[in-house]
Amino acid sequence: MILPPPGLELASPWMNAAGSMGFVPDSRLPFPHPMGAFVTNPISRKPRTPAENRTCIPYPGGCLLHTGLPNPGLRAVLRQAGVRWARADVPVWVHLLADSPAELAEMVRALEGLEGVAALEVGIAPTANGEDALALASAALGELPVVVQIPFDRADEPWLDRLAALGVSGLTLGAPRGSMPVPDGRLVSGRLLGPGLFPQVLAAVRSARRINLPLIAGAGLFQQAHVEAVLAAGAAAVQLDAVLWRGWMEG
Amino acid sequence: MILPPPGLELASPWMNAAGSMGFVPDSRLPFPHPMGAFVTNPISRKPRTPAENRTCIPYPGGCLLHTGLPNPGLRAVLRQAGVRWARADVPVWVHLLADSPAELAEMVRALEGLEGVAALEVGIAPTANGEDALALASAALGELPVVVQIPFDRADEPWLDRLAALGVSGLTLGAPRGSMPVPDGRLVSGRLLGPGLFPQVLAAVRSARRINLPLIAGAGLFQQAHVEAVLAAGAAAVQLDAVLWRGWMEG
Amino acid sequence: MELNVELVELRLEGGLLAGRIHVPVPVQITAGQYFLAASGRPDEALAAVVFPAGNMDGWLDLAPPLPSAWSAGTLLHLRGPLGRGFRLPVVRRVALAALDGITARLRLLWNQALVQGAEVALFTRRIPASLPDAVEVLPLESLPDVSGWAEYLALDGTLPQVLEWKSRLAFPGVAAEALVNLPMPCGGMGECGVCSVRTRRGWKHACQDGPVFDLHELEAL
Amino acid sequence: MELNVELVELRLEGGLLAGRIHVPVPVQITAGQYFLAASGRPDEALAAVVFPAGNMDGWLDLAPPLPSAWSAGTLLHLRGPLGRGFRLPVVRRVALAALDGITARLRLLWNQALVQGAEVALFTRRIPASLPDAVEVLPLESLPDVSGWAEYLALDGTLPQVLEWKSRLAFPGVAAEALVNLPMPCGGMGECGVCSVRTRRGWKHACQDGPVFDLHELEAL
Ligand SMILES: Cc1cc2nc3c(=O)[nH]c(=O)nc-3n(C[C@H](O)[C@H](O)[C@H](O)COP(=O)(O)OP(=O)(O)OC[C@H]3O[C@@H](n4cnc5c(N)ncnc54)[C@H](O)[C@@H]3O)c2cc1C
Ligand SMILES: Cc1cc2nc3c(=O)[nH]c(=O)nc-3n(C[C@H](O)[C@H](O)[C@H](O)COP(=O)(O)OP(=O)(O)OC[C@H]3O[C@@H](n4cnc5c(N)ncnc54)[C@H](O)[C@@H]3O)c2cc1C
Ligand SMILES: Cc1cc2nc3c(=O)[nH]c(=O)nc-3n(C[C@H](O)[C@H](O)[C@H](O)COP(=O)(O)O)c2cc1C
Ligand SMILES: Cc1cc2nc3c(=O)[nH]c(=O)nc-3n(C[C@H](O)[C@H](O)[C@H](O)COP(=O)(O)O)c2cc1C
Ligand code: FES
Ligand code: FES
Repeated sequence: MILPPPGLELASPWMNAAGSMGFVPDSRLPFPHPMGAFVTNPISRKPRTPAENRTCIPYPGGCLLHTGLPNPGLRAVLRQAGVRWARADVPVWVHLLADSPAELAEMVRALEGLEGVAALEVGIAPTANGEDALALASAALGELPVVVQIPFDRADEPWLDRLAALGVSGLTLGAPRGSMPVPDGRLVSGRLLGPGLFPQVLAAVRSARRINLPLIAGAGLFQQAHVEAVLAAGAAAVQLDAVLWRGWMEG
Repeated sequence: MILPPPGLELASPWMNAAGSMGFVPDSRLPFPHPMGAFVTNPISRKPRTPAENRTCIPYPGGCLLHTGLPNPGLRAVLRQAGVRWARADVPVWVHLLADSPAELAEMVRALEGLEGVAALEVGIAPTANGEDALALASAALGELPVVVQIPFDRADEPWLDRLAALGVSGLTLGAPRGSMPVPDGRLVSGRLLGPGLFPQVLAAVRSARRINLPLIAGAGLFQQAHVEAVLAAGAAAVQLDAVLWRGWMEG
Repeated sequence: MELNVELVELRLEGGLLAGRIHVPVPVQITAGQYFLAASGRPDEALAAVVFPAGNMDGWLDLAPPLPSAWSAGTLLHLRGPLGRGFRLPVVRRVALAALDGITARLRLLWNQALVQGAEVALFTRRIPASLPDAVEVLPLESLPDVSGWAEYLALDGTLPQVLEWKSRLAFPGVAAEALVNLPMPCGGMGECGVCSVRTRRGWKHACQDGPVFDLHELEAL
Repeated sequence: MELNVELVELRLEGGLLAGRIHVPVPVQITAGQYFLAASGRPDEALAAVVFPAGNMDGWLDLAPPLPSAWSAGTLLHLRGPLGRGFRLPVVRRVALAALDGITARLRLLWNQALVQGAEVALFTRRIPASLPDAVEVLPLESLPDVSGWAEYLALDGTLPQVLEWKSRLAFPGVAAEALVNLPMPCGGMGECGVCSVRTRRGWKHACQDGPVFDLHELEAL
């Protein structure tokens, strides 16, 4: 396991995935203690409204969640949550969603120096190729450690090997995307959540060990044994998602 | 949908995935008629014994199958199956497994001119990067149409865009790989099969439409509706796997 | 509140699974509130949204449909009651409409209306098996006719159903609410937003601000 | 043979699910043969390997363990009987050993032995609930002691269990077979090879060449 760089040490490997616990850490939430870090919901520069065809569709082993990643935009989040991040007893990682490096750099500047913010997690848009993603990661670099989040099914892509040299501090292997037909015949696309993803995220962790970065396994973990397996396979930390909403599974 | 090139027209979009129906087409098998093509189990130049830790592990939405792809080697397969391929009332696609371009070229020469063999499907090893895979595909080109098979989670990789210009005739989006812990604490890796893969294979078909090749959706299809959805999304054909062993699912 | 309970009874109601659990402590539930119920089963990635259909003597009836994989003896982890329920005013004439044919989610509400001494009209395409005599059942298509009669109207259905019926009804001045039945996977914990509903006061989350909304406040998708 | 049947009865046997189905036509089954049984449930990617534990008057008993999601009324698509079963010779003294504690897969075999007039000794760590009086139950650990007594020996367990016991037993000249219980997802249809077993005559597929093998032929993993 590759250890996190200075400034990014975790009190425990337990984290939540962006989108699973809202914008503000809440000590009443059902989370293993101590929590390594709290990751905010994805935040964009401008407000994002819910997707028109937002939905949650179960399938064997998981569900497809399409929301459009609604959020009130960075300025409003800071107004509502900034003080509570500063007061939180857990380091806050702010998850950022950006369409361009310039937009991202602007958001990063607004976050630097904020009390309580320990790191930035940068989500890579599904349409971004390796060069786009590297440009985004570079734009995020500044005073705060930067962790890049990709869907775990991109863990084999060669551009990831260049993240460490750029100065990125970690890589989150997050939920993959999928599509499902809806009754009107159209397709809906979104993140996949569920225990059926576990064999794939475990394989992705193994594959990503080649990358010289601490890895965070961030999808498909629904049993304590899942967490133990990805940590044993080399992940430095885990991010839980829907298991926080439903509770641990048997077995 | 991109139509298959001359020589590769299918009587129907229904095929089986390599590894699902053995080495010889059998008219008693529970297959929709007419069958577009019969795909053989993976065949290597030399015999391959079963993997030492061969296993089949169920998980929610699917199962991990690790066999080591045992087969008696091309020479023995031709001895046992060659005549029956020639007599079959369905075009036979021979699935080839090779560690190097030279080995593959040798196998291809042995298959050219054989009656009944309509195409070659070339499996890409999990460890092969894009350049390795392109070299393998090139080595397979000759008299027979060549279809390249990749795990569907590689559908976004940029090298795939170069397959059409090489002269490859189609792309199969097959089973992805995963890992699971086994009781002794080690991990086992293998192909994933099951209906829980459907949202991912559907997304992979959509993503792979950018590639100027006929696409074959070859994993996660367990309901008739799954087949309809991937065909509507642009697949030219489907390959069924474990659904042939268990029968269609409800819904 | 968090509860670990056993599903002690299952039965079919209109072809759908309904159930019953025993709750060790009295639970204060408002009609229209819901629970998130997770079984330990590894094939259920999400907790199910479950509405109570009865709450008496330590028994809680669960409205259909329940997940078809549940059976008697299934252990459930329950979180709730969650959300905002109906706010039934003290009126004499109450109209309820099951837009999707399932009346069980409205049962606590009609019981409350009867206790308050109101006349109750239930509009539905499917007549429920057991119903108090005092509840008058009417075909859903005749719902627009009650506009002069009802002093309170409650709709129950999917968001498109609720919005479509809202556009066909005219109840100026009548108190009207709607239980909007949509996916609520996180119950607000994640602010995931999949349950977002557009209202005159902006975007609301059905899981916390609903699932019951003032019908007049709801806006088109 | 392909059959669509309903699981009419389920019960616990030693804490594991066992079941019963009705088969419309008489089925010729050899002890040790199996069925692939698929439910329509979308959470079961593969058919389950199911061994018969009784076959009388149109009823087929299914040995435990059955998938825990199955319930009475579950519809099953059955393919079988598949594979090669036990070849019980006509002898006087038969020893059977349930290496994994589940005796039900051996039930058809001991019935056959009793019909042939043999004495039957069953070696197991767990005593089964119902057993003909004529079957003598002995602790598994004493299995090596029967080497002078038994004229036929049948083992039942996983491949590692069978191989380990084989190495501890010496039965020169005694007919001995083993039911090797391992995953058989394709039942031979795909020649997937996951059920491969090494024998003196080369690699064999348990799904077709077994799951019962001559114990003397089995070789180490
Ligand atoms: C204003 C706006 C509205 C959109 N609405 C839709 C829509 O309704 N339907 C649709 O199919 N697509 C939409 N898109 C395209 C969008 O990129 C994603 O498809 C959308 O975020 C889907 O959300 P989801 O819930 O499916 O989560 P996913 O897209 O699956 O999100 C998973 C992760 O991917 C990352 N990510 C996703 N999108 C972006 C992004 N744009 N930039 C950086 N990181 C990202 C985040 O880290 C996120 O945690 C929209 C884009 C914009 C800018
Ligand atoms: C003789 C030999 C034995 C091996 N045994 C093992 C083993 O026991 N355990 C292990 O983890 N790995 C092993 N490997 C490595 C091997 O590449 C795969 O891991 C092995 O094929 C696993 O089989 P599987 O049943 O898991 O199927 P998968 O590997 O998941 O096969 C899926 C598809 O990938 C393609 N594919 C897989 N492997 C290759 C390949 N080598 N070349 C070309 N295409 C390929 C095929 O098209 C196949 O249909 C072995 C390799 C060799 C050469
Ligand atoms: C930049 C961008 C903005 C989008 N904004 C919205 C939006 O506000 N609401 C919405 O429902 N879909 C939005 N979409 C999604 C598109 O309508 C479409 O569903 C999506 O691009 C999927 O395309 P595909 O079929 O090629 O995968 C947006 C897409 C992009 C690329
Ligand atoms: C060329 C090659 C040949 C292999 N041959 C075998 C084999 O015959 N039997 C076997 O069990 N594993 C074989 N393996 C698998 C390895 O033992 C090991 O399990 C596999 O490489 C997984 O490595 P990983 O943990 O880095 O993913 C082979 C691997 C490679 C690369
Ligand atoms: S269910 Fe997630 S915000 Fe309402
Ligand atoms: S189960 Fe597939 S070959 Fe035996």
